Amino acid sequence: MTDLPTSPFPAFLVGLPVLLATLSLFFRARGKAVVGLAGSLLTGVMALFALFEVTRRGTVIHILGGWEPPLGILLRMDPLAAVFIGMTAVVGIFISLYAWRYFRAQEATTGGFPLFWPLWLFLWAGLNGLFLSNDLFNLFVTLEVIGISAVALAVLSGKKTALVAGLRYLLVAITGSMAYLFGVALIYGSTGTLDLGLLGQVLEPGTTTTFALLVITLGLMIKMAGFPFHFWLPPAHSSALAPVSALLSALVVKGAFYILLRLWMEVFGVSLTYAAGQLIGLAGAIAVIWGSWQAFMQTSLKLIVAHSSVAQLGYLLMIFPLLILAPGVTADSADWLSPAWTAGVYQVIAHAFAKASFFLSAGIIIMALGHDRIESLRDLVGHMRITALAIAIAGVSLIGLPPSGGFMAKWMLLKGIFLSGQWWWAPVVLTGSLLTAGYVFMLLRLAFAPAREKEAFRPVPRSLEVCALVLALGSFLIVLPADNLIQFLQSGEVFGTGIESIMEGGAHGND
Amino acid sequence: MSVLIDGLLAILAIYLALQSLLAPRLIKSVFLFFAFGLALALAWVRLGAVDVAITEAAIASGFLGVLFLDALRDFSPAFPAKQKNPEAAHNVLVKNNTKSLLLSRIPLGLGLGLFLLIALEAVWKTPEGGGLTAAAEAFLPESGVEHPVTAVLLNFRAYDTWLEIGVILMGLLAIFAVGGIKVYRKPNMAAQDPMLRQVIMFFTPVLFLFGAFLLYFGKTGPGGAFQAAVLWGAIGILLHLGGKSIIEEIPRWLRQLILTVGILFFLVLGFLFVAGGNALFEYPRAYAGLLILIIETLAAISIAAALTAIFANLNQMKEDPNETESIN
Amino acid sequence: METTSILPLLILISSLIPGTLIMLLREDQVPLRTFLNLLGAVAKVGLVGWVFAGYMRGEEYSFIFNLALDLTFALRVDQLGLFFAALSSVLWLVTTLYAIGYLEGGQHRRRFFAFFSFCVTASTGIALSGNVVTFFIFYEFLTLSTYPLVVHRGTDKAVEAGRTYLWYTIGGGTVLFLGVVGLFVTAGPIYFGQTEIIEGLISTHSTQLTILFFIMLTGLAVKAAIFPLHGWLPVSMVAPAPVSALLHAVAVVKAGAFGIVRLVYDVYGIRIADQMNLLTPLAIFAAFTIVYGSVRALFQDDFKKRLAFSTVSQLSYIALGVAIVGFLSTTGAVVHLVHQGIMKITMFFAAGNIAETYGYSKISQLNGIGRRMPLTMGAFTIAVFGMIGLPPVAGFVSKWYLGLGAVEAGSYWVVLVLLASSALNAAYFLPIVYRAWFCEPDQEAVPLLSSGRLETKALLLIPVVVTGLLSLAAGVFAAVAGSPLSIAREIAEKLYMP
Amino acid sequence: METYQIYNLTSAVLFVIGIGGVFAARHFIRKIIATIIMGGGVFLSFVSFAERDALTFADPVPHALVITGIVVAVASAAFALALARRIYQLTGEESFTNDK
Repeated sequence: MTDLPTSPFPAFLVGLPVLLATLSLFFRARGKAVVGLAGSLLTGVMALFALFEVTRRGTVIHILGGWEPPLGILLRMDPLAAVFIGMTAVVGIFISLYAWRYFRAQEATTGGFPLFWPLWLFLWAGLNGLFLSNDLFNLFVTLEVIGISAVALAVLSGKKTALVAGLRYLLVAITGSMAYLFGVALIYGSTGTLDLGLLGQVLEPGTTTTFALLVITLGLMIKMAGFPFHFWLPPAHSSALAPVSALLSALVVKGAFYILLRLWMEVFGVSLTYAAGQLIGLAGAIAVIWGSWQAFMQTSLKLIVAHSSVAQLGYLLMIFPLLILAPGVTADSADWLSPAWTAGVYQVIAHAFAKASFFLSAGIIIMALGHDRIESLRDLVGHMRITALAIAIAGVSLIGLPPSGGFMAKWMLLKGIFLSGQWWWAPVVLTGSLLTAGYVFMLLRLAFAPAREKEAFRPVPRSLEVCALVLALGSFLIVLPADNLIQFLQSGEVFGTGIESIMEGGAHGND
Repeated sequence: MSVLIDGLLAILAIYLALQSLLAPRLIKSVFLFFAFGLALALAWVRLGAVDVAITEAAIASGFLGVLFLDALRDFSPAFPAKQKNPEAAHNVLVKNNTKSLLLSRIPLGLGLGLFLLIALEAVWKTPEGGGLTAAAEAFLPESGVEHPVTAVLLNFRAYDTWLEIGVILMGLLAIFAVGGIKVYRKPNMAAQDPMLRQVIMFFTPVLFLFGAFLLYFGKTGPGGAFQAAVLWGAIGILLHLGGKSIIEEIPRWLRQLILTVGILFFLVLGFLFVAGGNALFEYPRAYAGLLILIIETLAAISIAAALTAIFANLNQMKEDPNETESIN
Repeated sequence: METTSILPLLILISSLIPGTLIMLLREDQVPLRTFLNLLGAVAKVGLVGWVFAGYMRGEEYSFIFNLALDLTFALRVDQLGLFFAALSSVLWLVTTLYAIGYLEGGQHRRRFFAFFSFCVTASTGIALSGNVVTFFIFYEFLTLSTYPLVVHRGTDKAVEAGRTYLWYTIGGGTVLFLGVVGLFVTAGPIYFGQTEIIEGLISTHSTQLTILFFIMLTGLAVKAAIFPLHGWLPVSMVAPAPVSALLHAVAVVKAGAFGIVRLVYDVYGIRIADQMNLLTPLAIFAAFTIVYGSVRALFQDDFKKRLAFSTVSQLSYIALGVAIVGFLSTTGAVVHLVHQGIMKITMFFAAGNIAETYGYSKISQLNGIGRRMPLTMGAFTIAVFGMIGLPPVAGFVSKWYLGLGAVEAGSYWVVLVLLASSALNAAYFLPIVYRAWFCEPDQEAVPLLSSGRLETKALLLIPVVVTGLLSLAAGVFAAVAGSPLSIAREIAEKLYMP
Repeated sequence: METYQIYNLTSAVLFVIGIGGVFAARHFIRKIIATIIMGGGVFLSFVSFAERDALTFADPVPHALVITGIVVAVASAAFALALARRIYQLTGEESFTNDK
């Protein structure tokens, strides 16, 4: 572990946004926005440099304070973390640009929400910290940084619905964190270490480990709005300001998923059974169907998009049953591990791009119409063709039609499902796609329909529409470097591994 | 004997926790919660965690309790001083609860009971991991401080602590984000109320000195930045209640500086180490003690200011959105 | 693998780029848009011709790009693909001209032409796909790019039709997706023509392969409008005439039919498919659809609806030809891909011309229209004769080969179906011809378009005449080298020779 | 039974009480209190392990973690309180109206 090359980048990835967020506090409204935007761009560029560093040097670490684990904390930037950080950077940059223009356009009436900027930079620092963290407790702290800043962003509009949804979100987030932390306490009590790498070696199966796994998983499921803990997500995401909704659903929920993936694959292999994988997969499957159906039934654009997040996150959970091998199957013979991992990573990235674009488009529509009831989308194509195009492209990626990133995810997921012989997940994937097609095309149908009465479309800055479109296109463009991306990910340790479960307890399997 | 004390304390804590959730009146809940915090603090002492006990008593029980009490001015139906018809308020609460109580709580209760059994089993069977005592002990001489908890907080795991200072600042920003904070000049009550003036005049130096003491001796014994910060924050809260809200009366740049100096200094110092080829928060050994003391002092100032501001802002929350002005 | 060439990619780009550029133009930049459109269309025809010539010299063109793991994007030129690509590109050129005339002064033309270009990109992509995955990618892309065309008019009826269209095609696409992934997992990445892969698996995975075949067939049958999955086709008649023409003659329905051809000949292989008894259900459904479509067409008064049901019927000739094993029926099926395309497009152009010029959309209004629009109706009449199967028009050739193939295979019931269909074709088309030429015209009919000396606008007239002549030529010169029939024979020979 | 075990068991009980409170309590303030009780349970677990693993002094790492945790929990609770008060000011609601 410690013979890996060290790099200062991980420290900067967390420190820089915090520094800029703090500095921005010294400025008044407009200055905050300027510093905030500059800070976002700087952080984004820094993250891309860091990603480049990892492609060049492989996994890098940063031993904070010079104290090696288990006493100290280690930041570890492996290819998986680098990809998540890079995704955050790209999506973050465009959302920042959008936010800058969006808030400036409303400055006169709302004051321009200057607090957005420090909170968003804190959130970004939290996300980077989470992706880099290699320490169970530090993950808790980053989760809290993310949780508080995310809720604060969500209630920024000050509207009643946003506040109520925000409080519910916050209480749920705290509950999730505390459940997670209880698991951490038990793990620490039984091993005396918090470092993920060390834990992977020393953790023994047993009642305590299983219980810790249970509460940690529950806590993280709550945070990532996995079924049946999805109830808080639609109101919170739909009532926030547009750039915030985009951040919340594109990035924030992915943080909890990332930890869940990491912990299951790197730490808790010993306690995982085939049934555990099936169970979490079932939760995902229900989320896919339920979320899509709910989205289909909504009548306001942001609620559709928010419910769709529940479904899309369900797909993420569906990779777990594929990663946990049935008793007797070895990781070497399981040829579906790489497709399943690819499906997971691509689902995360494609959803981030597409969903961000969707919410940004919704923001544009709200700006133009003053509300987001879908029947007012009639003749959207005639009024705002770029936004309509962005919705269409992002929607196509959500459905998983080729050649989008969503297609890549669904293809790999379905491939993994067939290769592993767990065919019972296949109808879920397809039904989910069809339902998604249902609500996406419901929107498009309206967009093409003639206007019944003259809707007053107020003019909207073109740059906003372009931001949404670029993100939508991004959900397609990410397919092009897929081969390189997967090779890069495979150079890391965790990508492509599976858990070999044995009937009693299990044994830790890495190939 | 000791088992008996611990057992009673444990039962007390559980009782208080349950009661604070079940008490029919809100004010009772809050006071029971206060008591619960103190019971926990006693438990920390029994477990030899004096630092935690101080933190718990000061922040979780004290500061938060004050916030809750202040909040009750809003949710006042059960607050005795203002309450007109306690019976009615009580009835409303009970009425609201009984119907759903029976329906929803039976499965919830069963589920929680089962969960509790598993949890107890898991906790009981926790194998001995050995902890990190030995490691901490081995590296303590190199940490620059003598008190192991301070060493962990500000050296071994300084990163967590730094983020945590950030969390407090964020908590303040988050409260701004909620909105509805009205900045208005409170009447200077201290001038009118000699009693209050005396209290402030007596407690300000005491709290300050005790805080400084905790801060300084955090190096060698229990105490440190957080505990000191709460005491200093208490000064701010007292002054605010007395009508002299220092955090709002100083110039804006100074206020922001005070609020951020802890996290900023910590971070910039860390970056300097990185620039010098070390890791973030990797102090040069010779100066570790001094630097930690400076960091702690500045952090304590920032945290105290943040706590004061959190209280002041919550205290000043008012409905009228038009007069909302972010003091930030 | 083989020499990589960007030529296949260029064929796609030649319509993709104009489409994208048109999207970015302003609505009022008409000359530039027209120029881009025609440039793309001509370039595509030229490129396809170039590749065709090269292919004839024995050169191989392929463009392969690895997406992720073993998921590969592959464009590869083979004879069948080129055949379809040639059809698409030529008819696109003609249709583009027609559309420019047809939509003159209409709304949202930027959007229309952009998606029109994307649609052709998708259909040439389908033609040039080298493997199943690439085929699927373009198959779905086609759905997406045609949707805005179907709803182009923006009326409630159009939007409703678009919804029906989408449910059918997305549903079909999802089913196909399932099949394609299943095939991928079972047999690995299959390039078209690698029938030996399935052959090698047949002993061990017989059941799976059978199931997968029918799953994929179902997915493809939606676009090929085989009963009972044809419902979208008559409904989507609300689209503007050029769209109907393109949808029915080249793009969508042919994508389905072409997919079936690929599936049977180049993925499973005709021998294996026959051996596994996969073709009999296809033949039965196709035969039923032929009769069913014709019968339904009899009762339509709406001109375009009658044409639509006729398409349903005619398309299944291709599926039927595929389903019958034998050199002759294969030839018939492949050549009908082209023949049906040029004949049907002629008919839609004619219907569009009449609707544009006189506003008639019902057959009962067509009395004497032939005297007013002799060229249009002349072309239409040629196409009708072809559809019925009268020599020397193109349709005769297809039916002749299909019939011979059926006899060769001993499936005499197919001959009966063909005869019945011809009789029905005559029954629903000849009345139109009769009305047009021999009934007294309505006195008060006044052209909506002022077209000078011509019967209608030149841009509307030229395409219909050209395609009408093409349908005649394809029949008359069937024996000449380079004719659709000769190429179809070559394709069939390659399938049965080795 | 050793001291740490008593508190360890207590920690589980408090944690479960807290969870129950978060879901079952109606008033905002009680929900917030419940989260703190949950946290109290978790922290108790940490600290009891520290006592168990004591050598010349108790394990300082859990102590430090708990101090951090308490501060974080208090920051969240203060924020939640601000939200609750604001909601009450704007709407007069003291609990989630559409809660079961």
